[in-house]
Amino acid sequence: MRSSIAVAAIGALLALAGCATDEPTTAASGSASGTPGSGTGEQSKFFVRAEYDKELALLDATATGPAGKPWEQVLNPAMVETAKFKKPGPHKVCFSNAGLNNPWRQVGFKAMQAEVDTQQSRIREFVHVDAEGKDQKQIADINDLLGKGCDALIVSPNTTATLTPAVEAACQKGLPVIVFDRGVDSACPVTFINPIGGYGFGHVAAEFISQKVKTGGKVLALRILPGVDVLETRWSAAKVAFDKAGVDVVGVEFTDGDPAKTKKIVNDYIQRYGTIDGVWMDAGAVAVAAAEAFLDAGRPVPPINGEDQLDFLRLWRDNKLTAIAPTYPTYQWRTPIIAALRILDGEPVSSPWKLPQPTITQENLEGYVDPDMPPLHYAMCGCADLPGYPQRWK
Amino acid sequence: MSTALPLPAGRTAPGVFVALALTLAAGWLIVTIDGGRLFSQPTIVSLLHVAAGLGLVAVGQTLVIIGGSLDLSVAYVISLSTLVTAQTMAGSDGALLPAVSLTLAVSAAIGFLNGLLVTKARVNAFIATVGVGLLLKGFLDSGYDGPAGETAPALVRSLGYQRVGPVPVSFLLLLAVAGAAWFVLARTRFGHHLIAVGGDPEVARLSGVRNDRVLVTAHVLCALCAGLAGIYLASRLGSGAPRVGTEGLYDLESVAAVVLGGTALAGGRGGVAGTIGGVLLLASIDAIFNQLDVDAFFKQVIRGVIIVAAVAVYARRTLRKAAF
Amino acid sequence: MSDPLLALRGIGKSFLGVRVLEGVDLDVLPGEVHAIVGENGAGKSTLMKVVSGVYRPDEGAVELAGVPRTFSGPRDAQRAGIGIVHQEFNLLPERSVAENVYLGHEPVRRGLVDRKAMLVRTAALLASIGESSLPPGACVGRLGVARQQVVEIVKALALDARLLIMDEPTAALADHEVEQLYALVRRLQRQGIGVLYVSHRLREVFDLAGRITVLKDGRRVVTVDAADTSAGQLVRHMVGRELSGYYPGRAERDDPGPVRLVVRGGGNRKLRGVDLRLRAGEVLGVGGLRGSGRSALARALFGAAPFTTGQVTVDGAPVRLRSPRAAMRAGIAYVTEDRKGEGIVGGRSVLDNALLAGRAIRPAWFGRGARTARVRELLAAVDVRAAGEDQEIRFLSGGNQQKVVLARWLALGPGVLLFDEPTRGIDVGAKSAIHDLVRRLARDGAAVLMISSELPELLGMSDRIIVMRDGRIAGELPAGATEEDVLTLALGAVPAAA
Amino acid sequence: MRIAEGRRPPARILRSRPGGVVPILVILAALLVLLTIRQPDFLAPPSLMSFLGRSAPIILLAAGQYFVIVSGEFDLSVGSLVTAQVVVAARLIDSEPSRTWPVIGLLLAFGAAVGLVNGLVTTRLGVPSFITTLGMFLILVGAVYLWSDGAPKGGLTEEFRRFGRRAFEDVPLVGRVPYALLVLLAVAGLAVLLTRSDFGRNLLAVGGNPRTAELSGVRVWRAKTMAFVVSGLAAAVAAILIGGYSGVSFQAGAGLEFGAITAVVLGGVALGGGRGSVAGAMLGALTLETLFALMNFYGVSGALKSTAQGAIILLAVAVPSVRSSSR
Repeated sequence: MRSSIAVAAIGALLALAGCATDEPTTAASGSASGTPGSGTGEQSKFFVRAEYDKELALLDATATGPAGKPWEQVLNPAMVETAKFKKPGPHKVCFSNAGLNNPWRQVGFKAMQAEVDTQQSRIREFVHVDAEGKDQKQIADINDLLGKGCDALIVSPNTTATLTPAVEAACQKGLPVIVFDRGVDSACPVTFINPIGGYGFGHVAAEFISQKVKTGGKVLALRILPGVDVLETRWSAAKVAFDKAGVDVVGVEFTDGDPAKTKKIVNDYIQRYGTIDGVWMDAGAVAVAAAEAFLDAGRPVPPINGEDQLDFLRLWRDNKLTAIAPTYPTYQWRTPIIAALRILDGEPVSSPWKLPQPTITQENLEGYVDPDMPPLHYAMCGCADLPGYPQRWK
Repeated sequence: MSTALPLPAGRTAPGVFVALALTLAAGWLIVTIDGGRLFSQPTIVSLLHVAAGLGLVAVGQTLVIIGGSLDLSVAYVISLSTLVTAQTMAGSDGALLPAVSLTLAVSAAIGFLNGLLVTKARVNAFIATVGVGLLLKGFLDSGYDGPAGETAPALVRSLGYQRVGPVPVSFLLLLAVAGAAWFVLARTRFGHHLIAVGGDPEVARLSGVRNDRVLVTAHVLCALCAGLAGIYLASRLGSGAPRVGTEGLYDLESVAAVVLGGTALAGGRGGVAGTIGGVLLLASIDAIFNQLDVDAFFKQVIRGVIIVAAVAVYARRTLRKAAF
Repeated sequence: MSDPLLALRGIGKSFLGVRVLEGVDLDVLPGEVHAIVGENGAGKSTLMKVVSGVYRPDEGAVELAGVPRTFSGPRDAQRAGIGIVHQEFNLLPERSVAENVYLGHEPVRRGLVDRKAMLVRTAALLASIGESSLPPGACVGRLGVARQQVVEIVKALALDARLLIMDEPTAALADHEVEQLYALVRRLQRQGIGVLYVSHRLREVFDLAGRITVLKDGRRVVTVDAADTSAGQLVRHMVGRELSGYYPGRAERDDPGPVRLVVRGGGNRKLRGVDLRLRAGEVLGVGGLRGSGRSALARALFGAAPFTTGQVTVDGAPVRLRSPRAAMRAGIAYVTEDRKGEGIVGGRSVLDNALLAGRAIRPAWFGRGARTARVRELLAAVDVRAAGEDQEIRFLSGGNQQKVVLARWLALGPGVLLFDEPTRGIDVGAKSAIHDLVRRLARDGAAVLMISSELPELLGMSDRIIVMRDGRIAGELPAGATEEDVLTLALGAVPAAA
Repeated sequence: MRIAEGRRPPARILRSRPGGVVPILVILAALLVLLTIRQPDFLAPPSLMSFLGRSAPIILLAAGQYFVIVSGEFDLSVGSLVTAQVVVAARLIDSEPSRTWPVIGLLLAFGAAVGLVNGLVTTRLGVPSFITTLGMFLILVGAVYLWSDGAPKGGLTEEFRRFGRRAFEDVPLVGRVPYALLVLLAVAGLAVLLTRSDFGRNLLAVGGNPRTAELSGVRVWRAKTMAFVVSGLAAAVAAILIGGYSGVSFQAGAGLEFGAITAVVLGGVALGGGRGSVAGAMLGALTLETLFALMNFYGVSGALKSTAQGAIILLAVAVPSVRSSSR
């Protein structure tokens, strides 16, 4: 087509003219190797065996760091030198945020802001740019932040693969880059902070349900959206567990995070299969709706997993469910600020910085049910010691 | 009989550029008072990148809207295009041309389908393109569980990140495409016919215009523009992303940019220049609010108000013109 | 005698099993004006659409210059030299004259539209028909109706049309504009262009046509030389009977009813200093050129484009006619000239259309049965002919649609009725039925104001006539005035100028 | 009036009238047959009742949307309105049973107010409703996130939730009748009554030819504004049912506007106005819900559902329009 030639021609012309470019020189790499699954469908291309094994091992690791402050703890630390980033304060810290479009990110971001408040003397300015869940905007945002004289850049990427070039471009500017939550396919950030991760989450939940369900039992897997890497990882780990346990995954359905849709799906599955012996979900958002579908149909709620959102924990306690809540703690939002300040002090930090990822079980449930917080608040916010608690999260 | 002096057919630049100038001036003032800089190079580059992506789609959307139709499938066409581009390239510069051609061919085919549904099957454009969007959504959801493929480094270097001074190449591409679209509307038979079909399909038909052919072509061009936007996004993202179009709300945003630019949703009136103004206005609001660290939700409220207010202003003007 | 430009041989066409045309033969010679007349539904429009390539005939052949042709569409017919001037203008108001004229066949240079050539050629065409004052770059939406008609004709000529179809070309024109059109048609004739002229107005037909073909029920009744026939004979051919008299009798002179409506100093953007008295039982005719304020007067009285100054009283009580509703409450009804555009809801049933005003003005939950029964009676009284009250009104003929509109208003029992061109586009038979109805309403005590561009109708129906000029009432004429009297007032000059 | 001979297309029975409910009934019946083949007890009272109950909100939204579409406009704001209502309800009720009824009243008022604004901006300011309601969509979503800091607060009481969640138990013959179904029947009855009222008839005229309607004394702006208000009210009732059925969530209303419009169009109502029945619109919604249930029962892969949905919508809309225009 004409236009494609035009694109190429313009590109060539500009290359000849030797114009300025924001393009990073190192190319992105890192493709996934898959392992075929069975019964639950093909294994996702996001499944990386080595990562999976590593995360499962981390589940049993003991954390180092101050007790009672899991956001400062590290699993299997691997320290890196940061002396070259040492700088006198107070600092300007910039944060490119993938979005604030769900309660998990809201709760986390408030924790981060509160952490900034506690470090007021050391942070002169905290710049936050919200990409509203758009890759394209986040790339532009990062580029924009690079012109603002930030001392450190925190990035919570919207998508791993697509944000990699932008993060690499940021690294090349010479300022310390800290990535958390989702990672990037690059070693250039000073550190990557997150809890154990998706494999851990998916595995813990699937193991629990597989144990409670007899071999051949019918399990319904409810997922939010396809194509979101964190959620894909959780599901791929669950597949491994379910295949191993030999349970019958009768359906894998997407709920769009819509509780009404969830209830309808669960309802129809109950009718179609008579009984459902277990429900696995890749995120807690619609756990309450799924459990309610059973209650409304006048049936016992089968073994089910949720997350650390309070509405689910309350339902669990009040209805005495057989349940588990692996978490992806929101306290990880505090850590990047702490890490940024350490790096700017030239102190070594662990890279990657793996945070503990506690699981809420029947035994420790009571400790997490807080009657005063809103229903969609996350129990693992690690925010009780922060300024403004609890009002800030209400 | 009217004694008023017959004025030449109006083709004045729409008020969106005035709004753009005012917005930038006010934004500059507020950002400066706030202690920031609106017109720093990185900010301008970011602004123009955001404008380039939306602009490419909006130019195509302008064409179908002028023709009295609508394309709400563009968001999915964009996502699909990034994937086709990145997967065909698979990181190799050699596959650049075939990949771009294939992407455009796929987009054109979808546009063709949209056009056929709207013309031959007489499905309302809203329903037809939402339906085609759903078809594509199913394909994307079932076929992809995340970013796939790798864009050729040459394309990333050129279209994705190259710039001339503060102006990204992608924005130049947008200007080229917009210029071409303007030229098509003003100087080709197709363009004249498209405006006629949008203005009054019956008049066009009885004047010997082949309405169906014109509308199908417009839909193909619109989808091609969406395909170009997909190629650009693939060059920006380095890979194909199955949700990038929907995340970016490119369907509704492109319609908003078009009407902000003074093109009538009913068809037959408007132009590409206004659309570029609308795109720049939306991108400027984005940039200003970014600088001020305004809550994204507040921004969304403001956006909604601005879109409605702008169209109300246009409507007032046409009302006044039409009165007596 | 030269060979015919166009010859139709045994044209037949059916829609969904209904025969609309059957065995129609017709020819048009170069430089001839061939008129086609017939009642609505006689098949005139369908025949024109067959000639202009919109429909393909089921039977028979269309021959151009002796060669049988099958047109794939309007575009094909245009290429073959057939131009059509539509009853409702086919123009884009947002585009320039030149763009409209060359729509569908823009001059092209190296693949691109040659705008300069377009303007130059349009200017040349306009000059060739004596309209060089019309700038080709002007926006069509801002032109007056008559000039839009010129654009429409130029549009046909731009295709080098050898044959021009004119479908009710004077429908929107005032009388003096019709004269201009005559001049134009005669000029075309001299250039050897054949014209197929469709009209309800027999006067025009006799003024212009060489031969006249009468259609009835899809068949050709007769083709005659205009010189050898009379209006009465034509009407007999069209309706199958001779109409006794065109117009019903007037009100008795010695029985002037009470004053119903008084306007003092009424004015708005289009009207100035209107003083008017309308009595029960009379038909007040309103004459004047198009744009002189006739329709503006009716619309002001109906509150659609209200007076901004002056006072109005109805039956002695002052009223403010700010909206159609206010006017309706004051007992005023308005039958619009644009029936399709603002008189009917095409996709709704006959009954729904007739009930529309009653439902709007007196919405009710109870007693709706009685209201519906009343409307049914009225539909019967005005003699609407339809397949049933559930039939969509758009399938009815113009005359029947107009009767439904009338029934709608009668259901409100209005004391004042405003008719704006009540018989436009209505065939001869239905026309006299409408005339009878108007007269009957007046006799029953309604005050009627009737606008008409057709002077015989105006003179034949009115008890008094006011003539509008430049937004004012230029003068009043008693019954028995002549066409010349009306024109003198309307033009504000000695009519010799025409 | 005389019933005339000739001059009318005779084969009226063959032409399924545009705007009729026959096509949608055929599709619905076909889907139900497929469904019963797979799941024979689907049409048994308990299952059918709960299916109808859970389908009530979308059917209500379609009924509301019908009034707007038939008047020649669009309402793209209903989905965001439902979300806003649910979130607002949770925060205002804040698990306090005594606040249930006042808040329900407030929600209805809120829905009517949003409809009023949509209607007035569209009719009085002359903004195309596509844009007005798109703007309202952005404003409502933005505002509700802003107001709740991005995470819904408070909670709904059992009193509030029972409308969408609970049922009359032990009803003879059918067993269990969800409250939602009763609400649906009541509102559907009202909707049908409304379309038969003078307002409803005039609304059809407004959609068919606004100028004629205006000159016949219909206050077009008022009729259209009323239609938006009806749609807003329907969204409020739907929000109460959805909030009850599934609780608080930002996703409560996501995508419902497209669902409602699709349903209305499936039901034979013409976009652009003037044609179609509210019964058709509601049947359209029921058909859409049946389609989703069908896909659940046949185990159509979650991701492919949208493809199936898109294909069926296109077919259902395209086939009749191609057939009716075959001349």
